[in-house]
Amino acid sequence: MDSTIQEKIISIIKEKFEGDILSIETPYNFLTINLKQDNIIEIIRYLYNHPEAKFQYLTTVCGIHYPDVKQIAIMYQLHSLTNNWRVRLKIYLPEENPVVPTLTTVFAGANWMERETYDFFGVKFTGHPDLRRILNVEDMIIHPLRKEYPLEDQTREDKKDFMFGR
Amino acid sequence: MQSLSGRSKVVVKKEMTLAERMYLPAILGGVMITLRHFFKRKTTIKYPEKKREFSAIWRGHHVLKRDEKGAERCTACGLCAVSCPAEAITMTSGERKKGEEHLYREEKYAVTYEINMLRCIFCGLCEEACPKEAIFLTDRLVSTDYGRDGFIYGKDKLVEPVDKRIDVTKRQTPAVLEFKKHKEFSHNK
Amino acid sequence: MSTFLIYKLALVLAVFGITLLVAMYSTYLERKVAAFMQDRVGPDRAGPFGILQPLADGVKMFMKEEIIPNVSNKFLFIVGPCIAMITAIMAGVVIPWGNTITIGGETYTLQIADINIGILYVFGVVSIGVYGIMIGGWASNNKYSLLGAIRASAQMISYELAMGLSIIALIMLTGTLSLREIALMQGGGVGSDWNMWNVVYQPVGFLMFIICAFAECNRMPFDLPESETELVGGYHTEYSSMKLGFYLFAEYINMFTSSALMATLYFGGFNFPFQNDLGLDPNLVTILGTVAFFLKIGFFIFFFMWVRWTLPRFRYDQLMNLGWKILIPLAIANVAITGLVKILVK
Amino acid sequence: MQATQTQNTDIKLVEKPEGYEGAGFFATSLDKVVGMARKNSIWPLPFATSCCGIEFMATMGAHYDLARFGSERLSFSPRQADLLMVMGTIAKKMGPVLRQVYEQMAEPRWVLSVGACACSGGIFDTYSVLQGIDRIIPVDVYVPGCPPRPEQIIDGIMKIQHLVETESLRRRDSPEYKAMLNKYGIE
Amino acid sequence: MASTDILNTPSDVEKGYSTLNLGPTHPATHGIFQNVLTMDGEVIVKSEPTIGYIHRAFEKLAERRPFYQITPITDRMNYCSSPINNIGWHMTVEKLIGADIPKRVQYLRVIIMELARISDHLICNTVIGVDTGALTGFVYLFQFRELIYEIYEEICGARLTTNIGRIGGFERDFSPKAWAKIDKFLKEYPDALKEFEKLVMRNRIFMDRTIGAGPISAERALSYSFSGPNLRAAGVDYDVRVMNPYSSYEDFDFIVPVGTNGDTYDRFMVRQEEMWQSLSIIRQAIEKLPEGPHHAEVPEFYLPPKQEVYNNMEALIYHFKIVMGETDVPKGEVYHCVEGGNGELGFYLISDGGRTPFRLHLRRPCFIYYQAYPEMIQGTNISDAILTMSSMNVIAGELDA
Repeated sequence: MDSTIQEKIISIIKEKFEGDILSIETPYNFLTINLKQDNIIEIIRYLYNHPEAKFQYLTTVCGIHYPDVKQIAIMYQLHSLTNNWRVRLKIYLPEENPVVPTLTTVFAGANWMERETYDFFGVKFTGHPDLRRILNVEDMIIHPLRKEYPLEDQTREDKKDFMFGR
Repeated sequence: MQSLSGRSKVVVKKEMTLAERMYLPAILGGVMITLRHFFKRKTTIKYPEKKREFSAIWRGHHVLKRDEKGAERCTACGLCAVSCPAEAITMTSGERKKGEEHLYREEKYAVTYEINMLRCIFCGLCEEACPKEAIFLTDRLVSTDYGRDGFIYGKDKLVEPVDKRIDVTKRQTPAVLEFKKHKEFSHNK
Repeated sequence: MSTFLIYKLALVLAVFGITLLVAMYSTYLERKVAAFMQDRVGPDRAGPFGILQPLADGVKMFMKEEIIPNVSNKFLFIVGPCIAMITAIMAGVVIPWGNTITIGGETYTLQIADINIGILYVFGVVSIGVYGIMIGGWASNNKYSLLGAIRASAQMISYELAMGLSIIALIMLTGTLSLREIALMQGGGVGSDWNMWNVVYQPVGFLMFIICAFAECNRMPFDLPESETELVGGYHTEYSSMKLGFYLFAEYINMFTSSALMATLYFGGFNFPFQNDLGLDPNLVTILGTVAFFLKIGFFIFFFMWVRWTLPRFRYDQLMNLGWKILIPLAIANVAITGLVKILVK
Repeated sequence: MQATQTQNTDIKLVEKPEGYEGAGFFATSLDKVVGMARKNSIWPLPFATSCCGIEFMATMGAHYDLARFGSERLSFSPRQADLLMVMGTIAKKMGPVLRQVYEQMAEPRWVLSVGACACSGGIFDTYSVLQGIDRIIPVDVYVPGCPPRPEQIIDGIMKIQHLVETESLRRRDSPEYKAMLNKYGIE
Repeated sequence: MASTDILNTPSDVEKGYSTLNLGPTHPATHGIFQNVLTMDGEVIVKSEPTIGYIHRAFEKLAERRPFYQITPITDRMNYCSSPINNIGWHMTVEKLIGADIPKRVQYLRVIIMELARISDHLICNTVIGVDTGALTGFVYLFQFRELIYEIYEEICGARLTTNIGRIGGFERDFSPKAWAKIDKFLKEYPDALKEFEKLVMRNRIFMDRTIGAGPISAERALSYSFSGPNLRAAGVDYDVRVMNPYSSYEDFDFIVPVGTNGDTYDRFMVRQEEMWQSLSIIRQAIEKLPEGPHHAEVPEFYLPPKQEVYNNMEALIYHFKIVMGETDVPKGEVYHCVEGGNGELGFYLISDGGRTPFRLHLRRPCFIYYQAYPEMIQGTNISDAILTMSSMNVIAGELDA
């Protein structure tokens, strides 16, 4: 995606939500906009309805845990199919109590993506119709993709930890 | 919605012709196909009696190679264990003692070398990681068994017998095979 | 009188045994046919060519643990498969397996009972068979079974109608309900007396009959009551061991019976072409006729399997559509046309 | 012939006279016949959850043809199955389901654990994966590989056949067997 | 097959609704999903899907494995077409490290990926047949899947979970035997595919079963973030190969088949046509295939040749570094997507310069579109629900991560 298009997308967002932009990066030529968390849904809806941008396809939603800064980022990746533009929006939530409004009001497909994010990171999406664990068992108490939790199954017997440097 | 690719084509035709509506022509066509197959030669390979040809580079049962003189090549560097995504390989290394030169090629060798065959996913990464031409996967199959204890293969099952060498030359690149002919390299001595 | 009794008893036993044997080997045949149509070889490790496969299955099923679910109605759970099995076997009584044999001046008919309403009898008995499925499915107290049972009963009712109607046209032609008489009427065939098989006069009727026979036997493409991928096992989901065996067996026996019925009604029964022109001993002709009859049955059984391994299955509502909206009107039209033609020919 | 024989002996087994018990003497011929029969009529329940399930499809396909072993009749209802083939990863969420299926099966029942995931968890040494199904149900034969070649699956089935053939008819009533099940907390 | 009554609310009971538990071990769920259906007779009123029955924590696992060890994990995602996952992952890492991939490698990858696409669609379409009861077509076409397996086997040494290729290219060039097998496949497969089409495609029973079963409109499909054949069946011709060409897909001429209203028949036909297109792409790739090396020059990631390792100290050190995962990886975020068997398969990789990814998020098309399933089957009956599921080609491994 060349830089004129990127600037165009940025200007479209700046038109209405300039105050929400924290920073803009383009790692590997992929427009990434870091945003404040407050208006995220309005911004996405605005991009959805914008007559030129038409970001009407939600590619994916995921969480990222940054233990150093004690934050959990939510990444929304949007795709404007008619223009073939892609944009990545990121917001940062505190680690202890991450809360963000749900995107299911804009995209029906956000439902399970948010449930997965809840399951993995414990992010609470307010207004979500059915915020339960999706992949893990219901009675699990941890949110396993946070960095502090171990990957391994602790009950296995055929591997000895000292051999693998754990 | 407008076309995104500019080369789309609708491939579905849902209206049925009269003949298709009547069921029978299509059914007749179908039964003729199955009847033709009824008399065709069968593709089945009767397994235990006849074996299907494996590719020369099939990733099956591991082997720990010996060199030409019969000494074990493995030097217990641990690269295979590190590269194993399933963490199925464990080993302990030991120093070669005097008088064991005919047994072990390098000064260090694997005292125990175990592969947990139930964990192993036969990805071939250990073979790639080995810098000493010691471990290879072969086109043999790991056999099934009744209990789970027998599946931790130690050196007894992994090291090739001196008198029954396992040929792995087909897995090696032509460049390596060419290189192996040159005795001036220390690796080939 | 006593010889008569002994003879009948022997015949009953023979028919019973043959039915079971044929049903047993139908399972083997089915597996082989399926395999061959799919470029495979099928069972070949139990005995030579896998010929002992059905025995193995039978013994295994006998020795398998019986499970009667706690939540089921135990009495009905057992009664279900029994009804299915008994009715399936009973239908064979009126089938004329062959013409008469004369031994020592006495004439024996190769039929257990020549009831003059043979066709009606078959219909009656077969429609009881569905109760076996229904009862079993209901008694299992499993929703998949129940769905299967409901499907089975709905399917039976709708297709029995079409089947009955398709036969009425045939009966109008023959003027009798006795299977033996119908078979005898088609005697001769190509040869001295030109009595064609009924299929020539009633091709549409035959087509409908065979479709309905598929439906009655719960065979593909009408195997909705079991439909493995939808209802797991349908009505027999909860059954294990020999009770399951009874259900599976009943299906094959039904297949055998309906093949026999089709052969009798439309394909000349125990008659074969040129039978009266060869100048053979009548007894020999009878025996050959029986052999011909079984060959015809064999072909139909093969046909059943052939179609099964070719076609996809209907959906429930489509099945009903086919039954009520296509087959029944067609059958009525067939009756009307047959009647018209009959009047005109007269 | 065989069938009638077994039926007869079956009846005898029920009314077996006292003093003629003992594994070696009386039941051997019956054991043999039943073993032979069972061996050739193993109806598997394919508990296929992932990759190995696709290899199982290949085993059912024309090249390998599991039907040759009399095992092409899949019973998806556990009541009718003889062999539980666990193919693929069993997550901890799936564990209770697997166990329930095992409990629903009618005796005699065997379990074939196909593939690294089912046998030991394989590459997935993670918080959500059961590290081997033998933690919740008894396993008779293990088939290594990820996924195993169809040849190996067939080998596994033949191993099962061998077990089936040599099993005494009384094994399932024996206290040892009950104790084994109790160890897994079944029944 | 125990049935649960957990969802029967009193009002449902009053209306005469019943609950049916479809799964997790139901024969038609191909893997394991549970759907608790509320039924009015055989008509589905609502359904409640439960997934996660083979959740294997791919994303967490990837955080603990060096880059090259993640390939075997991706194998097990969509195991019907694992080479696409493998190569997608390689391309993601190559994007991260900025490797320049030779044309020959790109073309070889196209060949492999299209073979994988055929094998994926082949399973899906024949399984629709199996679920309607026609097992035979499945067995016919599966013989050709075996041929594809043989090709894989010649190239990488495994049948299903291939671990094909390496970061930077292929572990070895295609052998003459592999080429011969590809030729054989290209020669024999079209006839078999035609035969399969004759067997089911215009058979009224099959058409009646599939037309109108589980439809979804283009808008809903987009709202649910559908991709791949399922989206195309609804009439939107979004194909990553065309929109964001990777691995030189822009060099090939192929059409993007679309359907009309996204029902099962549409999905079937779109997949069917895609197989034909894949065959044509493979032919084009073989025709245009340039000469050259089978891997890129990325000494930090692609293992040096073995004879060097055996003999040359520098190569040995590199070898050690790569295997230990201690080569320098740039920091950064990269998203790469490929057109997998089921749609846009995306890899969102964050690297902090360490030995392993800091975070790897997998955009798994199955996971995303399976959530539309309750909506698609509402008001249909159970037979349609099963066909819809198999025609959506939900792969449990991909769904549950």
